[in-house]
Amino acid sequence: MIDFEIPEKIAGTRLVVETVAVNMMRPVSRYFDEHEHEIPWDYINFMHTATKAMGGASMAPGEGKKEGPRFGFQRLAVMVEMLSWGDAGIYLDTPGGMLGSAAVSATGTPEQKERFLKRFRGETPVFDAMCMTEPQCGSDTSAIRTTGVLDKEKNEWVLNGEKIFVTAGHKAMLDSEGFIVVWATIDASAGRAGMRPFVVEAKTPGCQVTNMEHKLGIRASDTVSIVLTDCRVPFDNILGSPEVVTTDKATTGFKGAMATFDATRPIVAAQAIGLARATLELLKEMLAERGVTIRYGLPRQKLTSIEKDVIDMEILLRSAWWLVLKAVWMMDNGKPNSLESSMSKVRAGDVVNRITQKAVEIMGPLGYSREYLLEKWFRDAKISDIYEGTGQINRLVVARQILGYRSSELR
Amino acid sequence: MIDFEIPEKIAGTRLVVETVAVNMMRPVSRYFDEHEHEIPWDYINFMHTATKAMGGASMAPGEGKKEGPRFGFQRLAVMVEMLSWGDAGIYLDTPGGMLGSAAVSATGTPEQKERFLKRFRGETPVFDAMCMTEPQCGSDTSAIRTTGVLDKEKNEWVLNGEKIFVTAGHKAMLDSEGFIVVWATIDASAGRAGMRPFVVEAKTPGCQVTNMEHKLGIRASDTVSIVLTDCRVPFDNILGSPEVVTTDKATTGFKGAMATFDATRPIVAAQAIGLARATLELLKEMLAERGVTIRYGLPRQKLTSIEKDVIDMEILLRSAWWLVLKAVWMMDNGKPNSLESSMSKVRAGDVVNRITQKAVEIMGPLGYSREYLLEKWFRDAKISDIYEGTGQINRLVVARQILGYRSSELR
Amino acid sequence: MYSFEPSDEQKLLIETARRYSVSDLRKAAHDAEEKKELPLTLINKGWELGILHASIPEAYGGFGERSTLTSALAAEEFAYGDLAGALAIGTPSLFALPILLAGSEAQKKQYLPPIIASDWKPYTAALIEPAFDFDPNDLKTIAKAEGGEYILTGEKAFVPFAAQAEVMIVFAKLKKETKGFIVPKGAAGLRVQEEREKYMGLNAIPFYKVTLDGVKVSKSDLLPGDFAPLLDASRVAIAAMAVGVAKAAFEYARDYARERDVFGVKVAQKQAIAFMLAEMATEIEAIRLLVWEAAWAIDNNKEDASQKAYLAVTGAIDMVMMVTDRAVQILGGHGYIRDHPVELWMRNGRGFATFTGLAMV
Amino acid sequence: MYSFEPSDEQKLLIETARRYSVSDLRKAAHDAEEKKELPLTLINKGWELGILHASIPEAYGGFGERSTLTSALAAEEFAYGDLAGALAIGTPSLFALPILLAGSEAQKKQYLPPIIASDWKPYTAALIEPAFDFDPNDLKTIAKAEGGEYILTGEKAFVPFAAQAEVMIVFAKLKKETKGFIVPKGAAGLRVQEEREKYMGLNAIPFYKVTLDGVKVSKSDLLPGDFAPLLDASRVAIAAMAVGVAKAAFEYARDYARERDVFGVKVAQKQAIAFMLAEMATEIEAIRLLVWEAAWAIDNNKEDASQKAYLAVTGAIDMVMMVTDRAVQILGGHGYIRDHPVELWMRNGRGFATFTGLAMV
Repeated sequence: MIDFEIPEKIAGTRLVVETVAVNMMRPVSRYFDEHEHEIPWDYINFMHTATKAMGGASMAPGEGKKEGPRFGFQRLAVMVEMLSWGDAGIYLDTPGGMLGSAAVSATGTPEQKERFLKRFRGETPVFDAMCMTEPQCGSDTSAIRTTGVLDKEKNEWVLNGEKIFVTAGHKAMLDSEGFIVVWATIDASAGRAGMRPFVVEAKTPGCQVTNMEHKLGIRASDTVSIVLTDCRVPFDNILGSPEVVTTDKATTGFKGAMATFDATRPIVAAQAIGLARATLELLKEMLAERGVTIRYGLPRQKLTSIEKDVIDMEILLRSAWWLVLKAVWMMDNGKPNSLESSMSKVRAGDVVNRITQKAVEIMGPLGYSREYLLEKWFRDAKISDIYEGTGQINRLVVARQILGYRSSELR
Repeated sequence: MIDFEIPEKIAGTRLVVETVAVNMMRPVSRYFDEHEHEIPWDYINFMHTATKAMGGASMAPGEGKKEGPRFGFQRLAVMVEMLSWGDAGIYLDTPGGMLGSAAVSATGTPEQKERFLKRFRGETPVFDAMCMTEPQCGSDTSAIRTTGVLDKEKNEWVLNGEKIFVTAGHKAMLDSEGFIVVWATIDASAGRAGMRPFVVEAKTPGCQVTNMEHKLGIRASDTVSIVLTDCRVPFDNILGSPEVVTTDKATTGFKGAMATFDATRPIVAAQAIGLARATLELLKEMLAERGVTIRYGLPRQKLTSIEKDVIDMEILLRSAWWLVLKAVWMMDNGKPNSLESSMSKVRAGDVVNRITQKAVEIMGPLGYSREYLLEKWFRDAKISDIYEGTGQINRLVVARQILGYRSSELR
Repeated sequence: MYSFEPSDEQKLLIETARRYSVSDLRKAAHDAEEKKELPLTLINKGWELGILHASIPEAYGGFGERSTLTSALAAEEFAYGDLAGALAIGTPSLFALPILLAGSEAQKKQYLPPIIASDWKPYTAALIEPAFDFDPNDLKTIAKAEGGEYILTGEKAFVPFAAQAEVMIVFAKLKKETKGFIVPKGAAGLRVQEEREKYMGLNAIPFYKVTLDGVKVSKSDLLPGDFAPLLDASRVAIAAMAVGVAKAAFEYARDYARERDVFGVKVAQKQAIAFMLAEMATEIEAIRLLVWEAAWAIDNNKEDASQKAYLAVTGAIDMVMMVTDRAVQILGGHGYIRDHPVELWMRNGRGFATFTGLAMV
Repeated sequence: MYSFEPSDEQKLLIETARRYSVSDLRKAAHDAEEKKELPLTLINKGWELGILHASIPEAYGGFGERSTLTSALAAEEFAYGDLAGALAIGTPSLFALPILLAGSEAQKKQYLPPIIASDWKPYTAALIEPAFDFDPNDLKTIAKAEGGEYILTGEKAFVPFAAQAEVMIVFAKLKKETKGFIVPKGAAGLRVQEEREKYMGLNAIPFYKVTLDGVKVSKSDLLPGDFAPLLDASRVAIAAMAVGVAKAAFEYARDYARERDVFGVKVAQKQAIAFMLAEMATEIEAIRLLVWEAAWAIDNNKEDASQKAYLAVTGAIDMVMMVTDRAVQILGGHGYIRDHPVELWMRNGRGFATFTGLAMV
């Protein structure tokens, strides 16, 4: 039965998160944009305490009860949308498991989950991060060069390589007792089948944060490079099997990452939507203050240029949001959602850029000025079409799904 | 010295052609759209007489004098733009050398030029046509399967194969003593290097017009299929060398066609521009009659939606037209123009579709009605982004040029 | 609670509608367009699927309760087969649904049962006017109250089956509001233009210009209810049909691209084409959800249902133009000839900008 | 007679400008933006290329005759290196060209020679106002004639070097027309806001809000001439600079895509990327021709020069946004960090929608 009503439980959460966004994020948005690399501890500590008080270690959906309707990813999407509406950069500083934990949850043993994830339930906020990209590879994760070699004597993995564009890596490794999940190859000859995620905990010798990027937007979030030089981790820090099986289709090691994407892409899309909604709302507000209101219902021939733009923005925003919700709803209901997940990312990435770009243009000198947040959101928005798969990569994924092609058939 | 002033000589021609467009084309536009496969003989005969009176056999640039500024292709582009402004379908019925003659001019011997082209100077209008596409190949001309085999005994070429989407093929082969130029392979193992154009004259046995297409638009122009069954033509009907040379880069046989494209693409683009201009002018006229005038000079924030659309159309139209003129100006001045030629086609194909699609939308029920020509032009427009290389093929050509890639490097 | 899955009942309806749509409507579409006529048996077969019947309460001869969403799902399926067919089947709804939604009890009792009981018959409605900036909320056809009657004056275009219909609803501006009036065939001052109107698409349906030159309508033939729900229902219907047409064009282009060779691979293996298809699929799905949301909002009496219906149809207008245009482009030369259906879908695609008023769910 | 080739003289200028632009401006751009300051020596070096000087007749100390087209060619080249640098070098033109084009003989004699004779100095002009719908032809800053003087009242934004300039031109609405007024530093009622304005881009240039609270200007400080040619000159300048920025972004993205590997080939060998680049190149070239046409129309006193300038800048605004956005996209994560210049170009790219008034040729 098709239903567009927000579940009551999520509506409640949404209200709470909105309060956070309004009171803890918006007032400091500009400050943390202008003070790159400073850390919004007030927000972080508050979120840590609040999440703990609500009985969780992170916002991510737990295993939960198996009966009755499940809302986990829907709730997460709604929360992320609202936090990103508050501030897309600060949102990325939310403590508790993010992408790294997702990998542990998806592919770790019960022992690993306990060992790595319990830290999020502690007294102080802790962060994790995912290390995938390398200097020579962007979207092409099959080109990963970081190696994991087993030292059988000491029963340790020795990691070597360099990772870039690690979101929250600084906070995970230097500002908290967190960890990173490093993708490395344990058998270069096996291609993707030889790839495995390794957990590297904060303060592990041989693991160094080497560079903090200066970025166009989302400046409240740290993006670092990490160099692994003979970095040793215990044998049990490998996620998934240490055996490499190469069958015809086997990219087993890689499967984990891909499954994670189906869950995380709509969340990144939700983030884009939150930012787009913030922009559209502020735009309408600023216009209304200046006597411009939008007349819905008229034929286009009677609209002003601004009205047409705003109405088109509403269409983009709402339709993209429903794509996101459909993708997470499928996730919650155990339906395969690779297509919908990538569709939502494609469209949300487009939408947030079109909306923020148009909003800045419409508001003229006010749009371009740092007195208002529109210009910041324009800058923040662009990352949505780049990380967690660029718009191009996600179009490829969508195309493969609708055409029934394997990646070898459509490159 | 950069100059945007139309050369006086061309301006004069343009005025003459405008008269033709207004008086001989527009009044019968709707009739020939509604009576598909009828032939606008009045226009054809008039153009034949007029061209002869002006001392030429066709509108195409002749060899001309070598000194002083050359205007041939600029004049042609301006004429074609205006004729297509009159009617894009009827324009394609213009007698005298079109694409087939262009191939003869580009690659034929003096003897061949005389033998094949003199018919255009006769008493009655004559047509030619180019046969490239085959049922199994669209843009991919390297997949041509039509064969040309030399019968050494009789010193004749024997052609076998099927060609589709032959513009004006009916008029060339059945309605006049014209000819078609058929691309066939004389050595399938040599790929493109083995391809050659052959002239097949009207009434040649074994050459049959098998099908006349019913089309979305440009219905005044015939598009036919041609089947060659043991069709014999004299040895001398081959254009270019009968020897196949395969060197590393050799696609010599193909070169002719490609060189022709550099000349013809801007002409097809000019055609698109004429249609786009007609549309924009009629749109503005219809709006003005209904009290809507366009206020230039205002910031977008003060424009109506229609004003913004119309202004954007003007920008598209004018900028595309200058691309066309630049491409033909380069042609006239002996500058290599593959890049500009394809750019002009890419943009003109886009522009004419965007303009006609928007114009129909803006005029609402009037735009959609067959009482006005807007809906016809919407239909006529679409071919511009398809024939003489689709928008996609031309983007490929542009991309290869700007990237310095050979076709093997960017497919 | 969010859900994006039709109910079992709806799924059944979708399947039934699609079967008819693919086996009957789609097959007849090309000839119908070229011959400018839909076979009546074909229309009747679609009529008998009972989409309208399911919207009419038992009290008036129907067997259901109106669900905008369910009807929208069916509308998408019908249009997926052929838009002209879908509109023709639904033409009686243009008369029946305004009666149901805005009519008096007496009007409902008089008109609904015979419509439902009989075979398909051309009841119709006249909303669209021949103006570039036609605005359903600001009609140029005027109704004036005069001595217990209404006098209608104005010009209508794009009225399906106007010459064939025994009775139609004419929408006119009464004071500042759009109102529906029941006008029988042959009313004095009512003129249905003899020659059919010609449009770029939908040639299988007979459309007529209708002029009203002081047509007198009795008080009891005014539909007392509001126009807004009618407009919403039409916008949702048209938007749903746009999704159907777009889906047809997308699938056809996708299959063509998967079949056809170019440069040694399949057309669909070229990124430029594959990306176009990916964007088409994404756009269709996005707008479909918007249409569903609007239909759901109507069914659940949401305050902003009208705005949602407006956004849905506005989005659908652009979406279907983009998708059908690209479908032609992907087929290249083959897209341009009338042997393939994509050129018809592109002509229909552009028409959606003016179709509001031609369908209602 | 059509020609699309710059003269030999112009080619020389283009080359000179490009050499400076690439070796000096481009190299300094990143640090200038981050440190929010352009080195004066850098600006001076650009100033010494004499673009403005060539526009000023010998009678006023220059060595040329104004050619909008030639100056536009130079503007494109400068902006190709760095937009902030290009604008800073040209800031004195914001004062000098209005004097030249709309000033009285006395004004020209008084102001032009010293500007030309000296090193670069921050003469400036105040046109833009802090309103979303800022319209240069309908200013909110008002000039009132009062007893042989003019009283200026209003608020200006985006005034480059306002705090440093000894004198500026303030544009205000006199009756229904926009007119320029010469206002010296320290005039009573003139307030230059202390803190610099902050914008998304162009941080290397000090911009200020300027308020005019009944500033009195003598009759002789009114520029008698029309505003239209000044606006045209600004629109062409901004449009030309947009082309320069777009070209920089396009080339950078093209080279990156040609260098970088992905899935075993170069990024540029992917159709999706190659097509983006092809469209960027086409769009840039198309708009460049529009800019040239407008400049040519101005130089040749064509009637519709104003309309052409308007079309050029309007087209350029969309073009440069599209191109710079795509450049960032093609670089992916690398495009998002400030180590590469494309993110700055994208910030500049969006700004062009509001830059009219910041340059003049």
